[in-house]
Amino acid sequence: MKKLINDPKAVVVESVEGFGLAHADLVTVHPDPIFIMRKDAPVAGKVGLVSGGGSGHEPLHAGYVGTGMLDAAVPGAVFTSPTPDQILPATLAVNSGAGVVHIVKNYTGDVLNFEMAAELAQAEGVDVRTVLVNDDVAVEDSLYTAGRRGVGGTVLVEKIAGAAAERGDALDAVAGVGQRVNANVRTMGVALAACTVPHAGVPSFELSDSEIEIGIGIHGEPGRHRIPMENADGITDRLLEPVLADLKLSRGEKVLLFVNGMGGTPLSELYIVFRHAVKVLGEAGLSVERSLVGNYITALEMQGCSISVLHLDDEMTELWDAPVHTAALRWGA
Amino acid sequence: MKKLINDPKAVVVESVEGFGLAHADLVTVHPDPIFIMRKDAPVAGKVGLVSGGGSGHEPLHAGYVGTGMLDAAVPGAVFTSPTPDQILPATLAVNSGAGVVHIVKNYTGDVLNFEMAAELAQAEGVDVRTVLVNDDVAVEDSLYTAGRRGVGGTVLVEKIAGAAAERGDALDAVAGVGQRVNANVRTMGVALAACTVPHAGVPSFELSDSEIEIGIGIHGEPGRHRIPMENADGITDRLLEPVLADLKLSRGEKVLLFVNGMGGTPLSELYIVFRHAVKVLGEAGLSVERSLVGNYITALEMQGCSISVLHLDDEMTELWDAPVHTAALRWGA
Amino acid sequence: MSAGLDSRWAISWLRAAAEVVADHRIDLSELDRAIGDGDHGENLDRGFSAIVEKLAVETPQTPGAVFKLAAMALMSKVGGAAGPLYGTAFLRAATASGDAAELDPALLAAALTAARDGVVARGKAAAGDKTMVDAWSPAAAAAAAAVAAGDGVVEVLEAAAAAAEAGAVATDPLTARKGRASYLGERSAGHRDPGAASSALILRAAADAANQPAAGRPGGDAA
Amino acid sequence: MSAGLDSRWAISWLRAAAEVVADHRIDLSELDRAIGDGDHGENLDRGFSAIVEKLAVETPQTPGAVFKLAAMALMSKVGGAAGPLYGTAFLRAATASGDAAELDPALLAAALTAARDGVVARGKAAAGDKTMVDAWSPAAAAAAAAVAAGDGVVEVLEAAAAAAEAGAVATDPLTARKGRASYLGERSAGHRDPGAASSALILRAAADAANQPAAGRPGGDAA
Ligand SMILES: Nc1ncnc2c1ncn2[C@@H]1O[C@H](COP(=O)(O)OP(=O)(O)O)[C@@H](O)[C@H]1O
Ligand SMILES: Nc1ncnc2c1ncn2[C@@H]1O[C@H](COP(=O)(O)OP(=O)(O)O)[C@@H](O)[C@H]1O
Ligand SMILES: [Mg+2]
Ligand SMILES: [Mg+2]
Ligand SMILES: [Mg+2]
Ligand SMILES: [Mg+2]
Repeated sequence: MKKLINDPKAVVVESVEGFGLAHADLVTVHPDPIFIMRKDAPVAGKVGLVSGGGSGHEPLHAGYVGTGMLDAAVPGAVFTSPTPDQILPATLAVNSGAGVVHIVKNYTGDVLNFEMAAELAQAEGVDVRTVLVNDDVAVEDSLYTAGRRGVGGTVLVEKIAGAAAERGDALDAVAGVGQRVNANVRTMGVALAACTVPHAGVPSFELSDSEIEIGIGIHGEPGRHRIPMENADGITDRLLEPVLADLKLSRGEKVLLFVNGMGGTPLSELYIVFRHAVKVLGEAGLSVERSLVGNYITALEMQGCSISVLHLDDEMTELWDAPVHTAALRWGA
Repeated sequence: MKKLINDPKAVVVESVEGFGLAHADLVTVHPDPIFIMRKDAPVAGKVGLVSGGGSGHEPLHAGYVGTGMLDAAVPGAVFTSPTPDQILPATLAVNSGAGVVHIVKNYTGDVLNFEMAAELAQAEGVDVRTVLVNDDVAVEDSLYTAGRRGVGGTVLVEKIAGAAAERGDALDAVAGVGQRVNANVRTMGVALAACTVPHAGVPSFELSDSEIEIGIGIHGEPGRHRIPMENADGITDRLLEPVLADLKLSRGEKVLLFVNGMGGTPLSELYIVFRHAVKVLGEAGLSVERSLVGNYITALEMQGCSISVLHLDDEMTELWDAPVHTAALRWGA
Repeated sequence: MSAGLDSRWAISWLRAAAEVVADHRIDLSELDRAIGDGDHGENLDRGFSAIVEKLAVETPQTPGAVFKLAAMALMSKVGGAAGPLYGTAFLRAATASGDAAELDPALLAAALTAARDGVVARGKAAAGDKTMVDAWSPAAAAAAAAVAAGDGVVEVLEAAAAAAEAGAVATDPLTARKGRASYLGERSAGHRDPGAASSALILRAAADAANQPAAGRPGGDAA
Repeated sequence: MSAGLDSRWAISWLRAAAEVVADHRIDLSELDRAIGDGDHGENLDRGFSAIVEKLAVETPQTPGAVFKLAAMALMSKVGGAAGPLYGTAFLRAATASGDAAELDPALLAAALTAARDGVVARGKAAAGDKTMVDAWSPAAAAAAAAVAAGDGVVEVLEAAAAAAEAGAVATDPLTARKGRASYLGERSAGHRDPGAASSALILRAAADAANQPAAGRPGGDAA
């Protein structure tokens, strides 16, 4: 394992410190317990948005703290959910009195820790709503599992709910639009090569030179199945097929197409995937109204990508277009 | 080699097609000969900016086409400079009559091909100036080599010269500020692991699990020397030492610090490097006024980073802050 | 002399648990690497080390207060699924223990049952889902049975530990239906659940601590 | 019958060169991988294939026109350092050849010298810098010497090819001072320069083409 790190145990703290130095105009870093807060939080009258989860998915979540998106990001250890004693003070700090929305990816650890923090915050008089993100169609049978995982759709939920909060929507409305985004987005990922967690020192799984893992999550946990390596168009077909099957859209509907890199795949390859995905969606009669291509929710240096399709309505489109100014996503502000 | 590609020979064309689809609001893709052009080019009265080079460095250069930066980007095959018959029509297309600046990274192939294109453009009556970027301090003895290579500084030259052109500076002034940026920026890179060129199919060089290559370029060409793996702070020290030795700044001077990922290194690690670099610069009495951290000029999926330090003056700072709206760099617009 | 366990026992239990978790840190993470994300040993070690650190500066005077301290440390330091689950277990055990200076067999069994109920309430897993519930459920049941049979505290803890160990072993053939391992579906069968394994280790440490004369059961002749 | 080489020779030269470049595509790239970026064979193959494609639809009537066609194809398709260098070489050769229907020995040598000068003007490398100049310079000199000795076109080209081959071999021990290989400094010694190697192959193809009776020197009995 070769990584640009010092002590594996200090990865999150040092990285967040560096992030704070680079983006001091946007955020303040609360050192202990560690969380990243929008510089001007709490914003008077605005619903606060808090997200978080294991580290290793950068720029998620710290990169989305700022105007029009999150008020706070709570980073756990690499691929390990944060604890209530981080989430609670972050929640209290961003509460302006209008309440706080927790955006939580559906992993048992994240769900339980945010749930405890929410209970504690409620006990301190802060109104908390939770948007659970579970867009990963790779998990087939939710009845016999912890349910679908939260993956690429998280970025879209954070952007759109963030815009709703910024324009002054009330607590239930912000949570509601976040839930609506989640209900309308599906994602499927693929890994070409695994990543290595710093404190583990060995790759999370082994893939031979000729295999890929379809339905990968964002922690190097296994996917649906392994198949022999295919070309980009073939892989794109395989990722879109379950996404579209699950979304069940009619011809003429509008979508946002999000091709996300897992961290170790060149941007040029993501555009090759995007190109074919546009074609496939076009053939399905769908209109790609908005798009996003890049490394937005990663799994360290994993090679691979995910494709998310969000069924847009006018309000979501308007909120997507609304100004955002964060370290990793910026327009109109 | 596992890559999200179809035919290795079609990588550039398909990727640029995807890019054009994703950013149709910003650019037009000219298919054959291939180049990417700002949608509203030629902009009346504005000096045109054209850059280009081998592909594989994405988001460079196509990602910097747009308001306040480039008017056209000319992509060669992966790691191979483009040809005059691409550069010439791009140059003609963006010329509004105010002349065109070529921003060229100092590699023999790039220099010669841009030179020929410039001669041909001049012959067609277009005034062309060239800004040669050669910021890489890894090349020690320019007398006996093709000279220092153009690396990280290229992004800063494109941004700042782009802003000068956008505000209406004349041809010589735009080229002049670009040359001033180049004269004031130094860069040094490191590779932890090599990248694989699609049509080659094998890594460009071999590094053992315990070695790193200091002074790496952006094509997997060799650096200054190999050393045993070190921690992030140690590597940062090693990169900054020759950069600062060459820049010879006095205490109290203002700099822009740019930590660039080579493509396969997680963002979190770049922030760890940034954190220590800020410390080192602070100890040297320098004031980090502006910064940039991320994958802005890459070498496919190479693992590693480069550190650039630009000695800022007031005009460069103002031009850096000026609005920019491109696929990969955006603020104020 | 009494047949109950006081705060000294609770403290030596948690210290012994910290030691056993540290000793099995790598094994537990290995179990988790097979069907989860490979951090379970690391996570628990972080939490139990924090308990030991807290105990170096505070000396709670009742078992309930010790459990509360443990709960807060685990919740704030472990993260992942295990943090809230173990945290809730100890918090419920603290509540069940109240401010009793000593836990008699009945109170001890009640505390274990409360802990088990806490895990179930928090994680919503049923028995057989291949989670730590498969260690805690038989443990709580065995403790209750021992109390019904008139056993003393050591026997109650011995019964709980043995049941937890058997429960952990019994997770091997199961298919996970909760937690990260559930994503593996049938591929999770054939591996031991890491949380059940750590639960067995921790409950065994409780019994061992009760067996040591110095550790809160003066004399050790009772029961 | 004449002692000169006409457009048919020029066309068969370029076709033969395309073939030999295709045959050595991998070897040339291997040479480039050792001290450059491993694309030289690929680059040239792209360019010479383009020449062949153009020749399938156009039949220029003078050697100069053939060289001009080659120059444009190489410049537009090769890229890298080699594209402009070879492109300039053929462009200068075209200019030197003017609109002569045939190249006599003197004009042939003049064209080769012009090509060499073009490479030098474009790349600014001196002899001994370990570049294609180390093949072109001795080739041009040998051609001039052959003309001075009263040799015919075949001998002029044979002399040029042999000198280019020797020049390419002689790059082995040199340290590169131009092009990508120069970044390696002394580590570039011990490898053959790919551009010098390709230049030798291409000049050998010129001589071979002149030796073939069918290829533009009707009779082949002259010189
Ligand atoms: N819903 C649940 N109910 C009870 N126990 C659970 C549940 N989900 C997970 N666990 C337990 O947590 C253990 C994993 O803990 P750990 O590895 O620390 O957390 P994470 O899975 O977040 O990395 C599993 O082995 C299992 O025993
Ligand atoms: N300045 C120069 N002058 C003459 N020849 C050069 C010069 N620079 C490079 N070359 C030649 O070009 C060859 C490399 O060509 P190629 O691999 O196609 O281009 P690139 O180096 O851009 O990949 C070298 O082997 C050398 O012979
Ligand atoms: Mg975990
Ligand atoms: Mg090249
Ligand atoms: Mg785990
Ligand atoms: Mg080359």
